[in-house]
Amino acid sequence: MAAEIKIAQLVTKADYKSDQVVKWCAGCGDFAILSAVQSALAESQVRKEDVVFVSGIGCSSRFPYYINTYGFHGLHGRGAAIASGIKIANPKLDVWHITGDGDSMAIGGNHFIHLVRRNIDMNVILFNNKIYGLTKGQYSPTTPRGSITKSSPDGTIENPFKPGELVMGAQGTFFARVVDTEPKRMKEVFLEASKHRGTSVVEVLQNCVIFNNRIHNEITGKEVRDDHQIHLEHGKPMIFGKEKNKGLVLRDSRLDVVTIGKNGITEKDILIHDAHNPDDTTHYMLVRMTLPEYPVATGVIRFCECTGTYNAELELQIEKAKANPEVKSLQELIEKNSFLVE
Amino acid sequence: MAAEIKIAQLVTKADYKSDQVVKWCAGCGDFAILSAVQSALAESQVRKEDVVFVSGIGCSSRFPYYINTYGFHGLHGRGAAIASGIKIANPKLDVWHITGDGDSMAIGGNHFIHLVRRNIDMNVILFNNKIYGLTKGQYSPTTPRGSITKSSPDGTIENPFKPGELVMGAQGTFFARVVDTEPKRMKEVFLEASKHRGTSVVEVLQNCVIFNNRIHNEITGKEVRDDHQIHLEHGKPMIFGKEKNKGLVLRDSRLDVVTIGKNGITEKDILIHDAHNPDDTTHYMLVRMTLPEYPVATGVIRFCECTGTYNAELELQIEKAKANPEVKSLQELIEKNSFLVE
Amino acid sequence: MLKKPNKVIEVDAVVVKFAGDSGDGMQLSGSQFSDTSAFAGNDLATFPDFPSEIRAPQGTVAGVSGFQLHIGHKEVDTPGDLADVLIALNPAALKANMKWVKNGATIIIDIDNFDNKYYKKAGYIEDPLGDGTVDGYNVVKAPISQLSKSTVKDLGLDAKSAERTKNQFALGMLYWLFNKDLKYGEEFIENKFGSKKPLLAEANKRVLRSGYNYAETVEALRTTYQINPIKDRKGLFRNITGNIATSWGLIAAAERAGLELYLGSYPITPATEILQELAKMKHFGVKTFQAEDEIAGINSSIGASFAGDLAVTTTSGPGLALKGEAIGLAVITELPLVIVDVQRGGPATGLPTKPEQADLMQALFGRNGESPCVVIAASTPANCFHYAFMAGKIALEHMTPVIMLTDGYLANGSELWNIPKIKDLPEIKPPFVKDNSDYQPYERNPETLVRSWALPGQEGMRHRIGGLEKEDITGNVSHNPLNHEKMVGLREEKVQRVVNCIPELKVSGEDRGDLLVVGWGGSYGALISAVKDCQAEGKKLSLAQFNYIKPMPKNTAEVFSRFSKIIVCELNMGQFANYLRMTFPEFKYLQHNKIQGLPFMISELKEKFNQILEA
Amino acid sequence: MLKKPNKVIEVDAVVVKFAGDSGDGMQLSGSQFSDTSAFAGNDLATFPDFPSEIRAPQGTVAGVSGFQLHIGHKEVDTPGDLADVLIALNPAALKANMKWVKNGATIIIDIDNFDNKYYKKAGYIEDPLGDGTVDGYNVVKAPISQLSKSTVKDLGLDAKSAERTKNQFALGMLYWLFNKDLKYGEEFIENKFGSKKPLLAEANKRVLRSGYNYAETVEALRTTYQINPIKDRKGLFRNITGNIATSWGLIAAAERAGLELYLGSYPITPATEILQELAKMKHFGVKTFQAEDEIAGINSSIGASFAGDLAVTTTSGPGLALKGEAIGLAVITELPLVIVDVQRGGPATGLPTKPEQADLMQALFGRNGESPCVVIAASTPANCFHYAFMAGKIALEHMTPVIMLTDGYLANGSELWNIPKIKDLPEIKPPFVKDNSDYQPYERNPETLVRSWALPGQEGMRHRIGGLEKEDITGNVSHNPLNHEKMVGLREEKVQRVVNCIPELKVSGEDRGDLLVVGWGGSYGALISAVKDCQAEGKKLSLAQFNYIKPMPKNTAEVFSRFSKIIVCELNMGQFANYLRMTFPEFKYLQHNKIQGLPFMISELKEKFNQILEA
Ligand SMILES: Cc1ncc(C[n+]2csc(CCOP(=O)(O)OP(=O)(O)O)c2C)c(N)n1
Ligand SMILES: Cc1ncc(C[n+]2csc(CCOP(=O)(O)OP(=O)(O)O)c2C)c(N)n1
Ligand code: SF4
Ligand code: SF4
Ligand SMILES: [Mg+2]
Ligand SMILES: [Mg+2]
Repeated sequence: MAAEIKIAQLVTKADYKSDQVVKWCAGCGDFAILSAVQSALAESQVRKEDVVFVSGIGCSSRFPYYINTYGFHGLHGRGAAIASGIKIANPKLDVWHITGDGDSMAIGGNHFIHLVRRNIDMNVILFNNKIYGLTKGQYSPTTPRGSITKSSPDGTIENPFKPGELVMGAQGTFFARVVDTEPKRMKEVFLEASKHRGTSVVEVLQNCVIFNNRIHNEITGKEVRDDHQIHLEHGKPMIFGKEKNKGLVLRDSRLDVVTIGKNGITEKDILIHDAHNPDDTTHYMLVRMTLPEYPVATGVIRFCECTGTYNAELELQIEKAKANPEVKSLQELIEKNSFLVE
Repeated sequence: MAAEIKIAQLVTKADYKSDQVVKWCAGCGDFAILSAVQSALAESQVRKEDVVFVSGIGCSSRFPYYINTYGFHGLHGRGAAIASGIKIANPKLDVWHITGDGDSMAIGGNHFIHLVRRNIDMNVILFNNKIYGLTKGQYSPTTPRGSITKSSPDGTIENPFKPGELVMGAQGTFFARVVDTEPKRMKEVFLEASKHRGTSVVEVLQNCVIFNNRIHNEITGKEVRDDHQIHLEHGKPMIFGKEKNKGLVLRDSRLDVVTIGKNGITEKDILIHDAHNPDDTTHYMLVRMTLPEYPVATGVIRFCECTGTYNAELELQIEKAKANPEVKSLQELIEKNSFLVE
Repeated sequence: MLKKPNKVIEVDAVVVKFAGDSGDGMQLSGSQFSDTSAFAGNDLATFPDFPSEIRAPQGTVAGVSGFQLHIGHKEVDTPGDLADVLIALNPAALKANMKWVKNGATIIIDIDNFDNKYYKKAGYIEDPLGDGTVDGYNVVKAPISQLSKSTVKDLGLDAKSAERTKNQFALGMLYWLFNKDLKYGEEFIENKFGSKKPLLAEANKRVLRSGYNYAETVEALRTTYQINPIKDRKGLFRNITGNIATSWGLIAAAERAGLELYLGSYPITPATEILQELAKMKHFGVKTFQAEDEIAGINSSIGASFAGDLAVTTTSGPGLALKGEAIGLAVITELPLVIVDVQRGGPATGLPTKPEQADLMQALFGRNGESPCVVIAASTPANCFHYAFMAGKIALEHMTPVIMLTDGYLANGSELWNIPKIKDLPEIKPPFVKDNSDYQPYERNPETLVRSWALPGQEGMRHRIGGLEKEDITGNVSHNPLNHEKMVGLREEKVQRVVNCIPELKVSGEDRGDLLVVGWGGSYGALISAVKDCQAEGKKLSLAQFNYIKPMPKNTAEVFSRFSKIIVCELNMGQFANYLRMTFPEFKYLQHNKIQGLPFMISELKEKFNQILEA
Repeated sequence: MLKKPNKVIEVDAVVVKFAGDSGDGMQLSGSQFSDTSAFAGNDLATFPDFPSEIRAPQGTVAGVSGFQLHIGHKEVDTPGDLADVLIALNPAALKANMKWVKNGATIIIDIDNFDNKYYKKAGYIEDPLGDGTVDGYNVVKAPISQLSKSTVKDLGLDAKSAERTKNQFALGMLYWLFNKDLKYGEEFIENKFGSKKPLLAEANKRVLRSGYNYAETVEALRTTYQINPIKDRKGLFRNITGNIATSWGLIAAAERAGLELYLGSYPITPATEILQELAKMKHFGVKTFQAEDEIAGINSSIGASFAGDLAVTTTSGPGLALKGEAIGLAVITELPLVIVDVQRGGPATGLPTKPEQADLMQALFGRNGESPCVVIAASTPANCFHYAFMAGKIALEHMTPVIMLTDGYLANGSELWNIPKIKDLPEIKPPFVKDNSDYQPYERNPETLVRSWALPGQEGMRHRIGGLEKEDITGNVSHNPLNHEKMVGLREEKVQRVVNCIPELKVSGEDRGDLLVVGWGGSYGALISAVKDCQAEGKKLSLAQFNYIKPMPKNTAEVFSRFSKIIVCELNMGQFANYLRMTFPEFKYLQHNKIQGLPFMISELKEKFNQILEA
């Protein structure tokens, strides 16, 4: 429905700036994400009154205050549940859920995987700075093993979640990864996410200058990013590298990095990215790629509409029930099995 | 440690029977599981005082009352957290966590995936009857889509979790699946699980005679089970079928069912099961196989000790800190930065 | 049409208890006989009691499922203290219920199950029929299993199904004993199995009649009883349980508000039935979301409320504990939300299938910070409809969470309900604003202090709310100390002003007297019965039963002041008494408390009241 | 060694407030000056206050971080109402703090930041130095940024680091102003940066001295102050915050019990520091488990307790709300468990960095069912050690959860602590049983009603516990009505009997009088200061500060009865007052409440007390 309501008046990015002072630390990656979201919204031409941003608690979760839409700053970890209720109550709304790695992977982990499983039509942006920002620097479920943080003075001893892997494990239909240093790609990926029907999860590798500065530098750094990132596009070969001469091939059940031109490898051998494949085995391999063996995959890794959304199916069931109601009115219902005493 | 303490005296299955009346419905699959666990424990020769069973709430979670070990019947969904605390507090204990599909996949979903991620050394037995038994028949997160239950009179509209898939998404190191109708295999799989260092998850397809009778019959039924189940064993080819002439092969990134002797397929083409492979891509494919396209995989699908356990690593950190303490006593600690007033 | 028995005695009321194994269909036959009695014009109250296991081992006391029914020619307020007639389908049922039957009661047993094996399973050492256990009772030993099976022999039922008809045999005997028309019993069976399972319908009907006929021939049942229709009632009635009444009351509130109903819930005994009932109501636009846990349930409801639905979450005590943080969010965002807590025995998992009133303090205070919300309680199965409706009305009109307390006793118990006209129910008018108005989310109605409500999708009204303290009027985040104090005060005062929208406290009985019995919620039936009995004996006591707990009715202190003594009776350790002490410290409160997972008995209350009155 | 200033005035006490941007190092310089004062033998109390954002925009009022320090020649109980000296590194710092300084106070500003741009950011319309804002104050306009930078110019620091030394410049001025020895300041820097960052250490030391020297030359600081060492104290002291004291108290309890300490926790302001501190204590065998949420935190602790550790969980209000259900589990399983709640402003997310005392009711009643546990509260930063120790001792010896309440004010505030000898602390003896004894998990010590404790791994003691109601003695699951009533009673009575192990209530002041001021927990400092002041004026009032809340000391009613009036002062809407009304309804309680996310001011309390005394 939301898509149908086109507006005459042009909505600009400025329309999406709220009157509140943005209170993130200078240099925080969150600013760039906010800006990219505002651009994406302006471009998407969705009716601005239909947009709702919902978040949990964390630095990232202050987001709704800074964007001029309907907004709900919820409870730590519970944004996904609040957003679910909003979308189910009014499926016409364009719902965005903003969350951090602590918010969605720690306390909100269960709501996150259930949201993904139910495939409720909304867009999740996961600000992954691999640290608890707002509480000042404890490790999160995505913090690399061995990291020394305020709550792990001897290094963490937990395997970090990879959000994409967990999304696959919960049967997600959309997953993308972007870095906060590339505004244009962010905006494009957000636009893709907004087009997808079902739960779309975008993981943004976000820098926390204060408590985890440069955590993503091996991926986002100017010198290394071309070699350490592979930006995936549906239908395009999986090529990367400064020289655009590296690529991925599939060998049995594993991906391998190859160099085009070496060992007889030509561009034709390189795997073509099929984001739309309902079978997510390859997506599962792609989201798990880590340095140094592999480049880190960015872009839309999975985009599939192979299963109905919870909200649409519920609407259908309600329509069907209304078309053929068991009883016509509440009065009729409560009067069933009744008897008159005179 | 637990493994080291061997006992002289022979422990029998009877030692593991508690004095409480077992209160499951006649015909419930839980009885067979209880019996198989008792057999496995007797066979494992672990010191019986070191065994602790911890559960949440549900029919299945009454389990600890019926087995003569230390036992804790916890809160709905929280068994994994309680068990984690027990194991971390005393790593010598042999901890088993009993849970249902509602207990572990609904309210306890977050604790479940975090337990798996942390790889705390314990054995989880997930009684998957695809229904809420104790609350009398509402759908659970594993109930097949479209099912009509007490809380879904028009059929569910949610994609069910596959516990194995979720375990992979959470970087699990051990996953097995068994059916409640095969006591011997159950016992063997439980023994395997108990040998594994790290979190082992065994999903038991369990029948609830009262609220979801015959839900697994397409898999466990006498006539169909050989064709509809593939029992995996590490190092053995993936062959199944009444005639033992069907098998699985890997083509690109997907598994295919083939018939030995047809289209030039010989036993040699059949994939060998490598449960120990640290890369879980194939395991991910195996756990997701569903009827009618594939047989359902049973047996130990993944068994890998590629990452340390939380409890052992913590013990190490503590040992290290004790060997080289920053301060020698609490007295010394609190007297730091102090001054004497005389 | 059926031959009349030798002797018919007219009685005012009778209490019947059905007891058997969990699989024996006791709940079904109980409901069947209730409906029949209702159609026959009797007043009634029922209460089932079942084990917390699904089917605890057959033949054991733990596995006994019971259903108590009180039918009367006059008003009936409780399912009755003790039974006049007990149906015990096995020794365990006898063992579990002997202490709940009157001296000299009629006990109908299925003699086929009274063998050595079953005595032992039930925990009897000797045959209870021979050891004096039932001396002084009118024991009817009927070969129920055997006769049931032979009645359906030629129908080709499987053994299990044939066996399962035996509840109808026992029931048939009751129809005889109480001169009830078999027609209603047969219709009930028809509705239950009818078209889907015609064979079962036929079998059950046959066995019902067979039991009736058997009773006619048994010496012990020569005397039968007649409970005449109740006279002082008029209107359209039906038998209803508290959970169903709650569900319908919520639908009615949504309808009168012109909103859709949203329920975010997670199953938990004894609240699950509300979820199940509402899940069937999609034709009314009702949306039920079975969440992954209680926290997701309430948070999704908060979302749905923000989006403009009448949002509800239902649970029991342990679930309410989990929802505390989110209730605080609804308090600070000032969104309408109904939270239904069907109380059960605690603490922790406690006694999941037993009623208790021990969540009152939790409902009032179980959250961080100063977090006031409205708390109300239903007091009979049928008035759950009214209070659910009022919960919706107050929530929507006052932009506040409302906790509605019922309990396992109200939820599963039933009584006759005088069916209202939905269109005559009060209107519900949420404080909506028009598109493009000059909207400040925390600007308030100066009289009620209620903020106004703009919904996502409305033009020109974009705004943001959340869980951080908000600035007065604008709703922006504010750490200003004085603003915080002001907002804390406003939230409390807003809730207090709901007092202007609720009825004054009325006492049952004289306006003044020696003793005021105070109760709240589900204990009403027993309290009113006991108070009436004492009043009939000429005692000067009255009952004040509270349905509105926060705020309490305006005239509460005034009512209290008119009695020499006050006793607060509750199924907990004294939570309401303590709440009264903090609210009206000027009075002295005596207490009567019971915490056994059981409702009050009328007799124990009377004893207590008399004791105080004589002191 | 340093040239003395012209005029030195001896003063009893002085309050200094450091204020600047979040990144300006105000907390650090505050601590530095505190330590120096402590070493100089002054008594002290400190309180930091920072925004809930990490680094809210530079130069804005929202981004101001402050640190208040009260140092005295006599006993000092609070960080002080108003400041004698304010350091304001920018206009926002001035704006945020002008209402918290005394008339005529000295205000040291970094004039380099007082330009048009910064006035505006701070929300000033005109230059506050010119518009009368600071008229009547002793304003010292120092070019702090500029001089700091030039001091370190030749060290080759990056611009940011150079800029960041400015807090030391301001601090150096204070050292001059209060005649403090720079040696301690330099040592502090050495400890902080020392070997790891020698360049930073050097830079900071230089700037500190540079500030000192600058002050010496400024006209406005001709007069300096001397706060002499406190006399009536002896022993080993250190400056300590409440969170650190809590952490160490828990370690001490584990040590005295011969157990390992286990903490299952989830980070939340203002409790996180306890987790962080204990995570560093692996050499004492301390295990910290940073759980996925608060629920996992407490449940893992319950597991650890079952396994035999001294188990603890730490949180703040919203987290306590989430733990309610699990606390009930600890209650019914009767396992030792310490729950620390560092209270903050509510409801919901509320005011996360501000103190409040509004979780009392939640601690007492925030659970389903009748779910009693022990509740205690620390009342000063340093005595958090003692009450954490006692929480552990009571939990272990009485097999019960103990909720320990502190708040953001105690947690982050500091004072001098008289360091105890660990080996002289009381012994802790959990009710362990020997292997292969005749163990019944719910058999009780007849005197204390405490059950005994067998640990997994012990031979011959296998048993099972859980959240369903348990049978007396055996601990088997039981639905028996009378057993339930008995167990509910036993659990309550067990908690009540803890009264025999806690000290009697002592009042500060005369035993009897016109007014008893009642407080609990963290408000002690302000209350005792105000009460002492009034006493000094000859008023007949005393203070009763509660640390033991459930149960309350035995002699409470007796103490109350000796005063004509009672006033209960709390940073909430009156929760303790209400709790007293329900527990001792025989007294009348006046109230003084404040709910601004701020501690009491001594002046407001005195005014209130005088008002009552004169009424
Ligand atoms: C119930 C509850 N528990 C804990 C907290 C404290 N808390 C606030 S934000 C946060 C983690 C923030 O981390 P993340 O979600 O990664 O967001 P970031 O700040 O890094 O953007 C925590 C633990 C809380 N507010 N509420
Ligand atoms: C906090 C809480 N919420 C809900 C419940 C009610 N409850 C008990 S068991 C259960 C689900 C049981 O399903 P499952 O885990 O699959 O176990 P099963 O009975 O099928 O073995 C529910 C919802 C509860 N006891 N506690
Ligand atoms: S603490 Fe980190 S994540 Fe939070 S606002 Fe600052 S830079 Fe951003
Ligand atoms: S209800 Fe189902 S799962 Fe529960 S005991 Fe009965 S058969 Fe087993
Ligand atoms: Mg983060
Ligand atoms: Mg189940």
